[in-house]
Amino acid sequence: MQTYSPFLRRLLAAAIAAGVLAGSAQADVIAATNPSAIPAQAKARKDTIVGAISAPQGIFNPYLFSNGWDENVTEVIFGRLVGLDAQGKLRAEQAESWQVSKDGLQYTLKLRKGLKFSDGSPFTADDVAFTLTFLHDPAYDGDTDISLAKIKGGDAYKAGKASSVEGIKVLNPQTIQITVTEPGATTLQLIGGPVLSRAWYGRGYQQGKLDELRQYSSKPLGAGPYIYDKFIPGQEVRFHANPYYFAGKPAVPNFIYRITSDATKLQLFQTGETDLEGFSINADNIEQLKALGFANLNIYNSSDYSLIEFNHNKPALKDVRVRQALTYALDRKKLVDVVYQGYGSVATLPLSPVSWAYDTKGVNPYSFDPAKAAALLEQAGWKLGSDGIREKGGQKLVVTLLATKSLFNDALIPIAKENFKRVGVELRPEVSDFNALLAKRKAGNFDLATFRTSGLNDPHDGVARFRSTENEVGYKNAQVDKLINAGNGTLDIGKRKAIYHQLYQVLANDAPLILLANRKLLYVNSSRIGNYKPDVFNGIFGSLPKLKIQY
Amino acid sequence: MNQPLIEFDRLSVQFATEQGVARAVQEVSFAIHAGESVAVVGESGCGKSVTALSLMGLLPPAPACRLGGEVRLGAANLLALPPAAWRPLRGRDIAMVFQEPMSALNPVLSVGEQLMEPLLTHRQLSLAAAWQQAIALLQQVGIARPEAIAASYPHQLSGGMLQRVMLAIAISCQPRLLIADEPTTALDVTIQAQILDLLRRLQQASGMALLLITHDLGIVAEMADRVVVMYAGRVVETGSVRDIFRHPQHPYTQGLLASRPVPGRRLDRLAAIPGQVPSPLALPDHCAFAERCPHARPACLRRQPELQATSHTQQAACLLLNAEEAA
Amino acid sequence: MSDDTLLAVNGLVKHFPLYGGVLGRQTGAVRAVDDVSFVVRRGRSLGLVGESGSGKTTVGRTVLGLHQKDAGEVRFAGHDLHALDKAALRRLRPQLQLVFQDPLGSLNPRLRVGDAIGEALLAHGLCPREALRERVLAVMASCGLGEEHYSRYPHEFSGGQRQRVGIARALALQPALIVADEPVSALDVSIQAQIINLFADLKQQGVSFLFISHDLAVVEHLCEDVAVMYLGQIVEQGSREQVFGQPRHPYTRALLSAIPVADPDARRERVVLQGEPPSPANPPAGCRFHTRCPQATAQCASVVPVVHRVAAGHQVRCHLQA
Amino acid sequence: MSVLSLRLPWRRGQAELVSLAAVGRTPWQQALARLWRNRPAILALLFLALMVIACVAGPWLLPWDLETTDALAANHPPGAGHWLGTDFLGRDILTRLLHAGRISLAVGLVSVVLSVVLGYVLGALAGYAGGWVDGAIMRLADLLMTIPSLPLLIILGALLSELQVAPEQRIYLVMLMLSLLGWTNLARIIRGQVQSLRSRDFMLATEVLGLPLWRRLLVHLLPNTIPTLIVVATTGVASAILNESYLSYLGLGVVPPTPSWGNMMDTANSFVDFQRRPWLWMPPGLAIFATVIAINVLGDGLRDALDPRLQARSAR
Amino acid sequence: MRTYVLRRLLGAIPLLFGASLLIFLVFALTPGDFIDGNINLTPQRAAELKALYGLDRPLWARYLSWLSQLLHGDLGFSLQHQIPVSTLLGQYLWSSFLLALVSLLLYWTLSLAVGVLAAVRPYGWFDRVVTLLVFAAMSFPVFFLCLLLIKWFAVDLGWLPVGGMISIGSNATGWDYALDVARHMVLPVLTLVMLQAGGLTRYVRASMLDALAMDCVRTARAKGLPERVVILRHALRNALLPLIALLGFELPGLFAGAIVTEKIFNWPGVGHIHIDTLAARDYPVLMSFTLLLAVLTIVGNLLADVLSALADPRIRLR
Repeated sequence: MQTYSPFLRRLLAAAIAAGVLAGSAQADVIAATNPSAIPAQAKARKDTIVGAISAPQGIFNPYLFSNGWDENVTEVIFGRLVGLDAQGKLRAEQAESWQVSKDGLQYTLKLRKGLKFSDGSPFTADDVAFTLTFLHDPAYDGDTDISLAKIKGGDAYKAGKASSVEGIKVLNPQTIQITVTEPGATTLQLIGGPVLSRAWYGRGYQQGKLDELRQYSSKPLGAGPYIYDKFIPGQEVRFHANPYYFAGKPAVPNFIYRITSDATKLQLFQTGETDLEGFSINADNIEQLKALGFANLNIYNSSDYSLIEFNHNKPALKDVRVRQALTYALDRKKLVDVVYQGYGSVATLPLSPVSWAYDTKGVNPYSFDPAKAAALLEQAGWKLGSDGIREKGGQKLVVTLLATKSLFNDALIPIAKENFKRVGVELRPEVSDFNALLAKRKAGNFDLATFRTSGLNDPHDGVARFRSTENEVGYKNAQVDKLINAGNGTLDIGKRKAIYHQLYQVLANDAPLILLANRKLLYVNSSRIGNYKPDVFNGIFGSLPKLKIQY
Repeated sequence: MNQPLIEFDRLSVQFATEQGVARAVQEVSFAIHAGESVAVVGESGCGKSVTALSLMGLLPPAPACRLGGEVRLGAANLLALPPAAWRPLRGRDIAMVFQEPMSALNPVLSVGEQLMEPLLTHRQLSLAAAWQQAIALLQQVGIARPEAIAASYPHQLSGGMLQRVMLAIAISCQPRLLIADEPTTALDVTIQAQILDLLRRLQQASGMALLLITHDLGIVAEMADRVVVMYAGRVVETGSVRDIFRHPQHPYTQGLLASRPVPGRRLDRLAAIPGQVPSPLALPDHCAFAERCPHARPACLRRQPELQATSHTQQAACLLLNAEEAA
Repeated sequence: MSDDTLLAVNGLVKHFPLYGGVLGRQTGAVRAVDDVSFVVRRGRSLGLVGESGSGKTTVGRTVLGLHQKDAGEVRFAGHDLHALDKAALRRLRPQLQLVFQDPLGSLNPRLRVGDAIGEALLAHGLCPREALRERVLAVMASCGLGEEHYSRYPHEFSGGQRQRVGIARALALQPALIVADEPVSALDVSIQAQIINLFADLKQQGVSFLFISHDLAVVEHLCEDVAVMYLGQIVEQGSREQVFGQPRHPYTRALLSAIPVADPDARRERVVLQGEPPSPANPPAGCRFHTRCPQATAQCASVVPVVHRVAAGHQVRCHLQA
Repeated sequence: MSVLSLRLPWRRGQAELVSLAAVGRTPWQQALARLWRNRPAILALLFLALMVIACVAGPWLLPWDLETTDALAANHPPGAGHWLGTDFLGRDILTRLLHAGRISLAVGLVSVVLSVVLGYVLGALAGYAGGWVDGAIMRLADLLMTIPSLPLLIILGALLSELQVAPEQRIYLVMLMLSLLGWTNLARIIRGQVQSLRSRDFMLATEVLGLPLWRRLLVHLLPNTIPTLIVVATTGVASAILNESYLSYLGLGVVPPTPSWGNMMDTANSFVDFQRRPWLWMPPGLAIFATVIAINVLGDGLRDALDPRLQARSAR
Repeated sequence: MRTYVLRRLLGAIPLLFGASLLIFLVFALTPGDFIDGNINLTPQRAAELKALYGLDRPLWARYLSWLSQLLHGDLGFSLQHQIPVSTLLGQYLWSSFLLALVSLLLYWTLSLAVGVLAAVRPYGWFDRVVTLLVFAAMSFPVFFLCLLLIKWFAVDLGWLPVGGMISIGSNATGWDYALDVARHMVLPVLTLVMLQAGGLTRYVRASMLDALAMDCVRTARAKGLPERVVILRHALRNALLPLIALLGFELPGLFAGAIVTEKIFNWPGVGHIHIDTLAARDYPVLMSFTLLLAVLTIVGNLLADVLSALADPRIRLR
């Protein structure tokens, strides 16, 4: 991934922040062969671990940041009430336990005893209520969309018609009860996020006025494993261990996020300036890192997938046969081989292979088949023209493809161009920056668009885009809508799994988009760091409190 | 005659150009005695300025420029001096005044600063003494408000004023020879008269020799004791000013004198010299004036004439002077 | 004004504005030409003499319509030159030509001289294209240039030849009047004589000249009439004999006496003027020459002198003549 | 005095000599002769000619296709079949290099032509017309100078994709944008030249001769500005090629799969490729390096040949 | 002189307004805004946020409110960083300035010295070598040069840090801090010097050649002044006049940040955030920064004029 423009990559990464530092259930570990090769510079750092980060901006509030790198900083400082384990199942963290009513409309969370914020002040249910209320504030402009949790009375508070959110009830300092109007499989994760201290952030808070609260973005107070010290813009973020952390004070006294860039992150790791770093995965990088001798390579499946989206408002692409044909026509295997060099796979489902819902049985894999693609296009009435491009009713089958500049697309574009040409379709790639791509896509000014989803914690996250109420590219299918709502409407994993399996089959036949690839991620740590077990859902944060310096 | 101050002994200067070798000065010999005024007359490109610059060591270094012969100051051959040994002579023993006073002075330095430089360099005066001296010099060249002028910059002064400043700089170290290269060509007639007057007075006061380079025969007649007429890099005639104006021997000198209208003496036509000066890149081996000469004989196209005495104060380089050869 | 008047300049004024201040308003003016009147008669030449800054070049250019006048009148062959529209002025152009001081600078370096001489003939339709070469060669021949020069470029000529080209270019249009602005001062002495002779020849062919020069000897040689300028004004004018023979204005006298004479025995008493000419942006009150005049009186410093006619055709702007 | 005369007496002598020696030659022939004597410049010209020929003819002569990918032949080092090796998609580097040369050179030329036309026309107009026209054009130039070009380029690049410009052509439009910003420098130079030419005697002469306006402009005024134009344009091509590589680095230049020297060099950005596969970035790197040097040397030579007094005042 | 400066200042005012309008239009017309770039938002939420940020208002209203904000000295509030733009720029501007200033001083010194030496003996061996090196340095793509320097000096030789401005976790103060920063600055400064010195050296050389051909230099020699004085006092002072104006033009460059160099060397400069804010369409930052550069350009032009007027008595004493 180093070969493409770092700023675009960073942007992509920002949009998919959760995914970048998330990992798969089981990491393959290629252990260091020669720990004695650890650079002296790293060895000299007896009490500090240095992680890598790309571009934090200094908004260290888990609900106000606008960039995924800031989120990574807040994860260190805040922690969560309810987290995920390495398998993507809910895990108790600052919350000791929770209960969900039968109808899925009432959630009761119980906090751990003696919880404290890092300044030693108590951490109670009232702080949770404050956090959730703040998220409903009319002036709130962060990324978190609390409305998806459908908390009762939330809309009224946001509209200024109520002075509190009706569905939030503090039962006692350790217990909070949330009432919602619709059940949701992802609701618990939404309400079980990081908690803001009312005593710290709530000073001067009034409904509709967040000015003072915002000022604390640069002076964060949380209950996570490390306490924020200092942000040196463009340089590093420094932390020290939190003695009040619920799982005990971390063993390593200091943690630093060093800002690195794609062009030089390998050099920085090699010279010992960083201890933990993420790399784009391919045989080259792995070989290079293995050669260092002191690096532990952790390889695991990511939770995102890449895709080519069809604009369903374009007449040609409304025809399911054309969409299927284009899917058959693309040699995705070659793409994955070239880009990931054995560390990725062709995507069949809109889901990571690590998910409990992953089941490809009976789902059309659309294996590379130009003949079939050509046949489908013939059927759809697109006849070969004299110039080798198919046409129908005087219209050439020419499709534009919106893409950002990235190594993945550097491979995708020539391959797709070549493949499509073979079946009589001309591809016109258009490369722009990510923001412009999304703007164009929103304006409907495209045929195909390719990008990667953000990290997906729940199967619902992977399919929400197909719901006609949320789809921005004109895809509508009543049966799909129904299945998506059903899948999100229950928390029973067994039931959900069956629903999603059916959904995936329907989607495959409808081919609303071309699924491209599931990739793996590569996280590397210097072998001087022990207990490092990154996973897809927690990235480095799962093991951060337990890290130790062994050399 | 006593030992000359400066003696040019068969000086030759050649420039290497893209088109070939330009013979700017060839075999030039003449002498300047102490206190004497010598005028070198000729048209542009005849080598008169190059001759003067060779005296100052201001010609470009080899290989762009090759020098031959000798230029003697006393007993020393200046041309053999290393560049470092040149420097103390310049401005102290030999000073020079140029044609365009506006460009010859540095626009970013005040007149006073430029006037003090030679005093500080050659006479090792203190700053204060140099300043005093500079003011005195300005007074000497007839500048009324010397302090104000010393503090001003060249662009604030007129051409005549600047040429006075140039003269002040030139005489600041009491040189034995002053070279004035077309000192009044850029000036108006009334100012020219002032500067020539000044030049004459300064020379009389200090007893320095003057090498005056000019194309204006009027100025020569007024200023010079002796005249050197140059054509195409060579001396074609030399003699006392009266000899030259009364009895010019060389056809070129004669032509020059006849080609100027004389005030008060009306003629219908001037006696113009036909043709033009030959290129220094392609000088003939014979008399360079032959093609333009009204008296040219076939013999003139055969060889280079040598300077020969026509009287005890006058010499000319023309084959016609040898009646038998010319015939 | 008699019938043989070719050019009549009457009360000509030309000021060049000076701008300054924060808002760039006009703060003053260089009074280059202030109330200048003279006449050039057919077949005769007027020499306009003066030092640099006296405004003689500005007079020449204003007469040619290259500068707009500020006041006064320029009548050429009966036309009020500055009242003509552009097209009419263009039609009149061939009649009224200019020869420059710098022969190289006045020729386009990228044009063959034959084309440079012929182009105006074509542009004015004075000569059909077929006959052009003949005609140009004829003009060139009359200026001492041969056929081999036709297709050369200006940089391939010597200074004198270039000036011949410049003259030929003007001459090709068969002008009635040539304004010659210091046409020989950039040339070497031996070449000057050639060009002066060429002018003399042209005069014999009936061309009139407004001959602008600082060189009194050349003016005396070539011009029947002479006007002497000082700081934008004509201080004395008259026939050659009058101005050179009986100069009346102190400035004219000083000018004449300042010319170095090529005769070592002619040591005469010379009037050396003190000081330098004042700036035309700020000319002295009263007589403009009073600051340098050896005969100035108190009156000269305050009262502007009027033009006195001292003889037929001889005019002097001086209080001493009253 | 001759306008060409330099102030040193020996220089003046030489200027005179030049004019006397070169009898019968047009100013252009003279310039050519001067250029011919400048050996480095001629070598540079030769190199550029070879480069152009190779880029134009090369891709037809080579057996490899520009866009066909071959996963089996990915990242091969230089060898018998692929003389300069292959890239990560198995495409032949030499083929891409030469093809990229076409684009990089064309981009350089096109952008320069555009900015030169703009700069020339506006500069000449401002210089000739003077008055409010001059004022307006120069204020516009001042204004454009205040806008840093990079953000504009990024934004304009985005605008272009909005306008549905085909990707192969987009780079030309990006360069057009560069021209829209880059004309000011040339305009200033030309304006100054036109202003000084206008007041030169030979332009006065055209007025006195009563020549029509078109002739005064097209025959007399403008041809004398051509040498400056050529020199500025030549060095402009060099900086345009560098600009292209810079833009491609930022993802704003030529977009893959269309190759350009700039985006091919992008590979050097991967430390692994940088360390271990020099055949990926060395050829385009050397191509840029050598071409830019050659153009600069040629530009220098042209400057000396066309107008010895025109100094190295190229924008940095 | 003072009226001259005042007149120039007055003339700069309409230019500033023009620049502000142009900058606003360019950014306003760019596809995509701060909200569009966030793929995690539902359409409803995106619409709510656009209203919150005022991105749904008409263009002229947005321009006028931006302008009035500016006239009150308020650069606005960064959407992406959630702090005032002035604070944000303050965080990054000075490290860019430091880097640019140090390289400016170095390459001016270098270019002056080399350019003068080359001009004193034009077409000598020194001049030829310098010309060659200058052309070589001018022909390197920036990023390539950066990577090369990192590979040689940081990775292979290990002499210097790969990037950043201070050592990780360093709490050094005073001299230690300065030394640490200096060590980190070596490579980026070297890059910038190599890139910039070439053109300037050519310029100095040309200007010096002009100056050496002046009559007054010949006069200085004729006065018998030492060659060193002739070159440094007479020729160089004249050669510096056009260069001084150039120095004024460097002003905006001091604050613009060297985008690629800063990026590759991880220098916490403003060039670094420039591209990030652009990708995120953080308009308040972008517009303010661009306007800042525009103002600096205008001031730089003014400074160039004033400086050359001060240096040149022909203008100073007009």
